[in-house]
Amino acid sequence: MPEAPTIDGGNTVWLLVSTALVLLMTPGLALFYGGLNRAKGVLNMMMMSFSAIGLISVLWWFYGFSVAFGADVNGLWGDPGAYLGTKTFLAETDLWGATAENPSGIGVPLYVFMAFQMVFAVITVALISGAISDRAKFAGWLLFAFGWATLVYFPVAHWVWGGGIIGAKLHALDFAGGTAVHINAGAAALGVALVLGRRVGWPREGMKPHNIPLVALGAGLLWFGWFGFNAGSELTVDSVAGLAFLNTQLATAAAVLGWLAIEWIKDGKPTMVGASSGAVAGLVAITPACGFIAPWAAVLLGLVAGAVCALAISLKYRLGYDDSLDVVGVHFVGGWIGSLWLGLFATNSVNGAISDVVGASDGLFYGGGLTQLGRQALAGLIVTVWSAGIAWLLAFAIDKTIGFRVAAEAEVDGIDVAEHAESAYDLSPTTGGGAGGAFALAGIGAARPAPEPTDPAEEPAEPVSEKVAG
Amino acid sequence: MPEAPTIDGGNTVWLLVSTALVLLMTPGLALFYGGLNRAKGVLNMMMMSFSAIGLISVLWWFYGFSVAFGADVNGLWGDPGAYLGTKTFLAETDLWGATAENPSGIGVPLYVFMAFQMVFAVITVALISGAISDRAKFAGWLLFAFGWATLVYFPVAHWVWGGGIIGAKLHALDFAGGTAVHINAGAAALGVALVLGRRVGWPREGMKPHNIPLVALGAGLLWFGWFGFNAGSELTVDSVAGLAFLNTQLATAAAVLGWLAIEWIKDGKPTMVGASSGAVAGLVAITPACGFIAPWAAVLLGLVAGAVCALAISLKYRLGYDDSLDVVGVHFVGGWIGSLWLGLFATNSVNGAISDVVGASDGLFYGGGLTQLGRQALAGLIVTVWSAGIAWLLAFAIDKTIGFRVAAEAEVDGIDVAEHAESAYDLSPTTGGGAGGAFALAGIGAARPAPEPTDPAEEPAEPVSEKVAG
Amino acid sequence: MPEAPTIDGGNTVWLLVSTALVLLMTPGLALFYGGLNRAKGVLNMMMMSFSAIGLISVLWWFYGFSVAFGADVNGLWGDPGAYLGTKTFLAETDLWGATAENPSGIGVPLYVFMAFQMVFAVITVALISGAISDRAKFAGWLLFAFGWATLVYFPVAHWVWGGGIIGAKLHALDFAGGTAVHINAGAAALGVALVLGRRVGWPREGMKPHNIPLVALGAGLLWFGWFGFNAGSELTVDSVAGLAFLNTQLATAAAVLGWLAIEWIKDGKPTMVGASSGAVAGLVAITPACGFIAPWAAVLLGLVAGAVCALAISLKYRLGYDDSLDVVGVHFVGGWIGSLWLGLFATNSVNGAISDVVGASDGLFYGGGLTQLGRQALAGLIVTVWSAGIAWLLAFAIDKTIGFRVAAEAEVDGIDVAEHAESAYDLSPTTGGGAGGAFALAGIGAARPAPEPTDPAEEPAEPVSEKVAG
Amino acid sequence: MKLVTAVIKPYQLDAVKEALHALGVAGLTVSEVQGYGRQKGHTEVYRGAEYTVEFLPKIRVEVLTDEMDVDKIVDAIVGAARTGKIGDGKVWVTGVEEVVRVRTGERGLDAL
Amino acid sequence: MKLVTAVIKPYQLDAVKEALHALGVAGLTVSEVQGYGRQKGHTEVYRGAEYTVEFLPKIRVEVLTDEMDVDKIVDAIVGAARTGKIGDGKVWVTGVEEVVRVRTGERGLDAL
Amino acid sequence: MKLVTAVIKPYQLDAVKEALHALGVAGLTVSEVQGYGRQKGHTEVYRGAEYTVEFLPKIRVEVLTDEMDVDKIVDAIVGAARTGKIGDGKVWVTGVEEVVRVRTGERGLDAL
Ligand SMILES: Nc1ncnc2c1ncn2[C@@H]1O[C@H](COP(=O)(O)OP(=O)(O)O)[C@@H](O)[C@H]1O
Ligand SMILES: Nc1ncnc2c1ncn2[C@@H]1O[C@H](COP(=O)(O)OP(=O)(O)O)[C@@H](O)[C@H]1O
Ligand SMILES: Nc1ncnc2c1ncn2[C@@H]1O[C@H](COP(=O)(O)OP(=O)(O)O)[C@@H](O)[C@H]1O
Repeated sequence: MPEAPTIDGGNTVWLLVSTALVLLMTPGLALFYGGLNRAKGVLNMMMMSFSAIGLISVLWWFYGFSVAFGADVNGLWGDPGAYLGTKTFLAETDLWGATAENPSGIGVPLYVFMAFQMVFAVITVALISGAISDRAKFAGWLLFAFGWATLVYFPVAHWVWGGGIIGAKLHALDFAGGTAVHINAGAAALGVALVLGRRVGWPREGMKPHNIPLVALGAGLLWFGWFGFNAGSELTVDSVAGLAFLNTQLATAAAVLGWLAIEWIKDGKPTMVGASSGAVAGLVAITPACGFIAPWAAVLLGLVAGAVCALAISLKYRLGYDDSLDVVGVHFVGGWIGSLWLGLFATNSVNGAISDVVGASDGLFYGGGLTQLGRQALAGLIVTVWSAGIAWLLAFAIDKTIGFRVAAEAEVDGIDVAEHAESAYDLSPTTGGGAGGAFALAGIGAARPAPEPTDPAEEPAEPVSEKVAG
Repeated sequence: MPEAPTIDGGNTVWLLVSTALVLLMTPGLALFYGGLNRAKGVLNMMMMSFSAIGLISVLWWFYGFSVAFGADVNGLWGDPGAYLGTKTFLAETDLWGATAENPSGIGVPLYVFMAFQMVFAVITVALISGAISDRAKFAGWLLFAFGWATLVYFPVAHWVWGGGIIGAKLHALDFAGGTAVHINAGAAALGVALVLGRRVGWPREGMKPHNIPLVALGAGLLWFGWFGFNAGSELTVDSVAGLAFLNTQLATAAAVLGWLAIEWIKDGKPTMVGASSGAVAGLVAITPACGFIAPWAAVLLGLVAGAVCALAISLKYRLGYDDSLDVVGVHFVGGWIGSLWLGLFATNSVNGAISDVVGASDGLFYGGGLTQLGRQALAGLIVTVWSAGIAWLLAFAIDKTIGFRVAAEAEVDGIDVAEHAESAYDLSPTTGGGAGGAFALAGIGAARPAPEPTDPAEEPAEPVSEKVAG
Repeated sequence: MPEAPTIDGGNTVWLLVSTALVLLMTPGLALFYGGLNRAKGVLNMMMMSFSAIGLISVLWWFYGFSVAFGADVNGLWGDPGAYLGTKTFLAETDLWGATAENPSGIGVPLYVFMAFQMVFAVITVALISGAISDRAKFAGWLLFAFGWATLVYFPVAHWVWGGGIIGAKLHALDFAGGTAVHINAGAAALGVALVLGRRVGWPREGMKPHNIPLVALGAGLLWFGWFGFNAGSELTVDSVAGLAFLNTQLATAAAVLGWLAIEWIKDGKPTMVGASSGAVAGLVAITPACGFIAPWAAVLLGLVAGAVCALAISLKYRLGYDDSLDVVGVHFVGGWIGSLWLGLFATNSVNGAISDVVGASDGLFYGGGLTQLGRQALAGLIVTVWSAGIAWLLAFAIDKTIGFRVAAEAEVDGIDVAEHAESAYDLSPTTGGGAGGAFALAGIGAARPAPEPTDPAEEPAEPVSEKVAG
Repeated sequence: MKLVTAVIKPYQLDAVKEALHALGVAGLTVSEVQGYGRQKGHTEVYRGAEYTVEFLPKIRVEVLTDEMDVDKIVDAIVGAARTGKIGDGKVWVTGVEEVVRVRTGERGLDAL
Repeated sequence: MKLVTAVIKPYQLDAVKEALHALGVAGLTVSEVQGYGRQKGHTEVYRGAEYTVEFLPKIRVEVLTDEMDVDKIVDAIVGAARTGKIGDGKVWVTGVEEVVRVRTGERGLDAL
Repeated sequence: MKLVTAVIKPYQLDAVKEALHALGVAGLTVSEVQGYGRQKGHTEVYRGAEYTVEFLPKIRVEVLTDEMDVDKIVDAIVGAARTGKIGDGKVWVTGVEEVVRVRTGERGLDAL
């Protein structure tokens, strides 16, 4: 007879912390993307991430979690009513994974697991925005985010992790989101970028990052948060969580070296943007593999992913699509590398769940033959086609209805002002001491607050102001 | 017979992590406020937060913790000598909440609990600084921080959480600090702003944020740290901690949407400053309620708080007080909304402690009638009056003695240089290659280190320097 | 008969979180150093930290961990093959500290402990870079980092924590790295700075921080991460971890006050750079002592360390070495203060491990006489001589072979462009709308991507672009 | 055709713009400059080292105008920019041989 | 010797530079300025307060040149900078009495 | 009354200021500009794309002065700004018809 349901302190704390870490990744991404962007569009770029946190969190709570993790209906989605937002789940027994035989499941409250998965949905949507900088109407972006999350992310999460076709039927491996998050977001980025077209002047004009320390900061926060993303995905505190954590650090470190090496050889100089990009490429590539391979294979994966992505980002110039901040070159390519890597180096010897839970087989170099490599490829292919296809259709529909792209003039003058009536910087020390410097950096002149019904300015100036007048 | 006192690993880790998270909130606040400020006063604004970490931490350790959490003396303060800084508490038995029947209390070392509560005191004081940007003498700020913490925060924390009048007698609810932190700080902000008066040129001149990515970064760090603030306040790892965590995320996400909606309707454009402000408004409003209401009520609260605060920030223009960065509009108003929300939606069904521990009743919509709503209002009122009153008196006293406000000239030229002999930025790439660009942004000219007794510059230039000369 | 090896959830979560926190410290350091640097060298400064994460992480996994924590060979290093990167350690029994009698050790997987110690090695190397800003060839830095980590950090970590001469034989105390990290890095900084010589124009020209909010941000992230560094070093969740955490907060807060006090008295104004520097000084000083002294002694230590370091940073002007960002003044001096403090205030009454584990004695003021003070001094001396000596030799060798210093012209024009072909900022709102403002801040003119084999620019401009032309 | 150039204190720009506007001046061009002169700079401190800041932020205002209006414009600027404290700045007048409006190609007075 | 000064829209700088280059102009000096004129500014919003931005970013281009080439240069700039929309800017010409090349001390035309 | 304008390398500003100071020049106005000329720019790389940076940071120095002192001032600037490398910049002189000191309204030489 099974003991009463009990919460596991260690597992629950780890998931609470991991959730906070993954939440931080989206502001981190906003800074990373924002810094890579031109100054006149940094706010719009960041707004796409921040609005995704707002919108997707609520959708996830309302029905997304049910679609992804509700009882499997047909291999394609979970029962949408399973955990509908209007219901409450706070009973003793509402522990994730609880069953008759194992009433405690993983010993983690359902709401903690829901929150953990919520922040994955948020950042996956936000990742896409890097492909459409400086030219997308904000309203269009919100519509796109809503549609893509509903038609693509929620179901795909079900396919991969919720008992759907990819995980349960195809037995493809994805520890923390190589297929569900990175290939998925990367494919969508390609689809929407093709519809939106190139930025005015691209690629003739230089469009270099406006604030590289911001890029490095964003990369640092992403790296930090990614430990929750990867090691947290084990859901329990065990040696596999430790392995996932170590592999994440090793692959990312190696990817920094790999990317810098390519830059040094190819362009003559290693760059800070390159180091930051290499880190992200490594984090992306290790994501699906972190809990399924040995540390030495993680180091190798990092080197390869860093190097290959450093080369892949030039593809857009050859093919002529404006994937502005290289979502395809880093997330799509990196996700594929990491996902296929499992077909080569996955091994039960580091994580028994490979066969026991997922029913997958060892990778090629561990005597598993080509089976798993095939499964990984098929899984990636399914998600690529579905995600890119729906993204293209959504973007096309939005463009044909409300219009997805801002006017060229607005784009040239700066989308921040056009779409958000803001400009990012006003660093002049003379600012506000009159309009003196207000315009120095942000193109701002004598600024005046809109006249208010009872504008105190009409009243006689107060003593302090007089001091200046005199 | 009770078992020996034992530390609970899960609870202790969660509080250690939560403390670190809440500590990070104050630098996060410094960035949030700093970015909203004009460039010439960003350092002074950040200094008010950083100095609060330094000063209040030490005061808390020395006597603040005793006043707040020492054995209740008269409902108004705790025994000041209870945990005096000079004593040490490292015995087996020094676990927080330990009693004869329950020798382990919550299984958390007293020093961990002391540290957790310490960072609450720190940020509450720092919050006030947003109302007095660009014009307060730094010495005056330090005096104010010392006085207000001693006379207001320490006792109020006792009233609310330490067994004092509000919690124990009035049975008002405050899960993580709606009354003790946000209404408290917001009321103080109003008091001190009224004494200090308006910035030179306000509201005639535009005083817009100087660095909006910094604002977004600050908001992101606040959001991240707030999980420790809210979910950590449960003090133990249980399903209520999970609920508090989820509600924090949901209300904040919804508040972002609420604020942006109002901006879109009222001003025509949704802004990045608005998204950041909405997030903070949501975090503030959910603070008192996160562990006492159902998720759907948290979403609703977020939407309402985001929308109402977005409107409330315009009050200062009508009423004519210069609450520079809207501490009143966001923290005071948001705190009130969240606190009253409990009178409407608090329910034992999500957290039994409501009746069992606090002796409070369900909210109006859960059949609890108006009782709790009245208690919440009264609690808010008491804190508002006391905090605003003392803040006003302290500020007045400081102004009449050492003077609280800098000279108008110093204010116009920039308080950073006047009070801290620093300017925030010097981004010119030519800086330091001679004075060439040193002044470009920071108004710096040929800068020279003060002559040192044995200035090496007097020695013959070393080879390297010669290279340039030639 | 000992029970089966089991993982301790609390301890493992705490180390996982602490590892993530310490990893974040290096990007934090990059921002702190980067902000203190001139704009034309900020990227190079940050690259030294980011490259250290990449390089040292991999070295640590491959052989560093073995050298530091492998079975002691001769008191000087551990068996290099012990945990060679090619091996895997995922058996039930691979728990750190596991022995026949205690098969669970501290209940933490070996890989978690390896990762935790890895990030210590990373940041110790990164710390050194502050001394050589704006003038070191990046290739030289990588060589130096590789050599110094191998010859100095890995063995020294063994001496202090791995069963080597300092900890096991000399019985000197170092809770989290006063000797192993800060004295070590500070001494190396001096050695390498002496070889590299002064920046062109130093100290005649002013070389002030280019972005002080970035400095404060870096300090905030360091403070946050340092809780993992210090309290994590207890390796288990107990009251000593709580003490270490509290002491870290108290000493750092007090050090902020101490530094500001000195500035106020000596220079007339308290500065934001001073508050940030004071925080770092306090964190450095409390590092070796946090788990061995009482809170009141920690407050005192913070005040002293803050004040003394605020004075020590002027030494370089008297002695004429260009320790650009004061690694010596803050880390070397602060590390010494904290380490000697143990000779005065260490006490078994707060942590029995002092005598039981390390075999050390109480400090002078606890009746331990001068024994421990002597041990601490000797330990510091050994590390100082070894680290500074090897650093000097390595730097000298690099300078004589590939050359360690960039050309003076490159230095004057900016090392970011010379070594990394990048410039940090391009904040003009007109950037990219043609080259209009591209150069405004970053010295960039009409920028063009390198012609690609099939440059789409050759194709007829797409509709959108035409809109502008018309 | 003349060019009136003024170097003024940043805080006075608003007043100067209003004054010129009142005179019916249709346009002007401003830029940030740094001035060195009788007005004393300030001191900054960074980690114990003092920096004397000798250059002060100023604003340059340029107005292209017809010969006839020069005096009115100079007087308007001087009047609006004056605080009576050292550092108020200078106004000077130079000759312009030709002006063209880019948009229309108009020359001379029509270009203004 | 003449100095041709132009205030143009930032986006047109590339075109102007190319046009001058094509004329064989060896060098030029540019700077960021802010312009006020017929062209309307835009509005920004910050926490419910509206800001009217009256000054717009422009680029100033200066070319020292020989008397003879002035018209060619003016025409080239006007041609390249024109978009036909309000705010295209101005070009004006002033006399220069002497020019020296710092590097060599050459004077007059040789200095260019 | 004359206006001496110089475009120099940023690093030389200190020297130029000292030289003018030594001549007894009471004030000057400087601004950041970008120069294009014989001096070659540098190359930047961003994610595999190369950028040729043609404009280089320069400093513009302006000195209003009495007719008599023009040559001394020009020579002082040329002397102090010279490094002998391409890109040292230009110095030119233009006529000024009137100068006013805002603070006092003084005109002509008294305004300097
Ligand atoms: N000879 C000069 N040439 C060019 N600009 C000057 C000259 N003298 C002063 N200026 C400018 O005028 C500003 C104010 O001059 P200053 O001597 O400080 O005060 P005042 O004009 O009131 O006597 C200076 O900051 C500088 O920008
Ligand atoms: N009288 C003037 N003096 C100096 N600059 C002027 C003057 N009039 C216009 N400008 C500059 O020319 C720019 C364009 O002028 P504007 O009137 O807006 O458009 P347009 O030149 O097409 O009529 C302005 O932004 C300003 O920089
Ligand atoms: N014809 C010109 N008109 C205006 N400025 C010029 C001209 N030619 C050169 N300059 C300025 O002088 C600077 C130096 O000129 P450059 O030809 O590079 O070197 P040098 O003057 O030593 O021959 C340029 O960067 C530019 O700012």
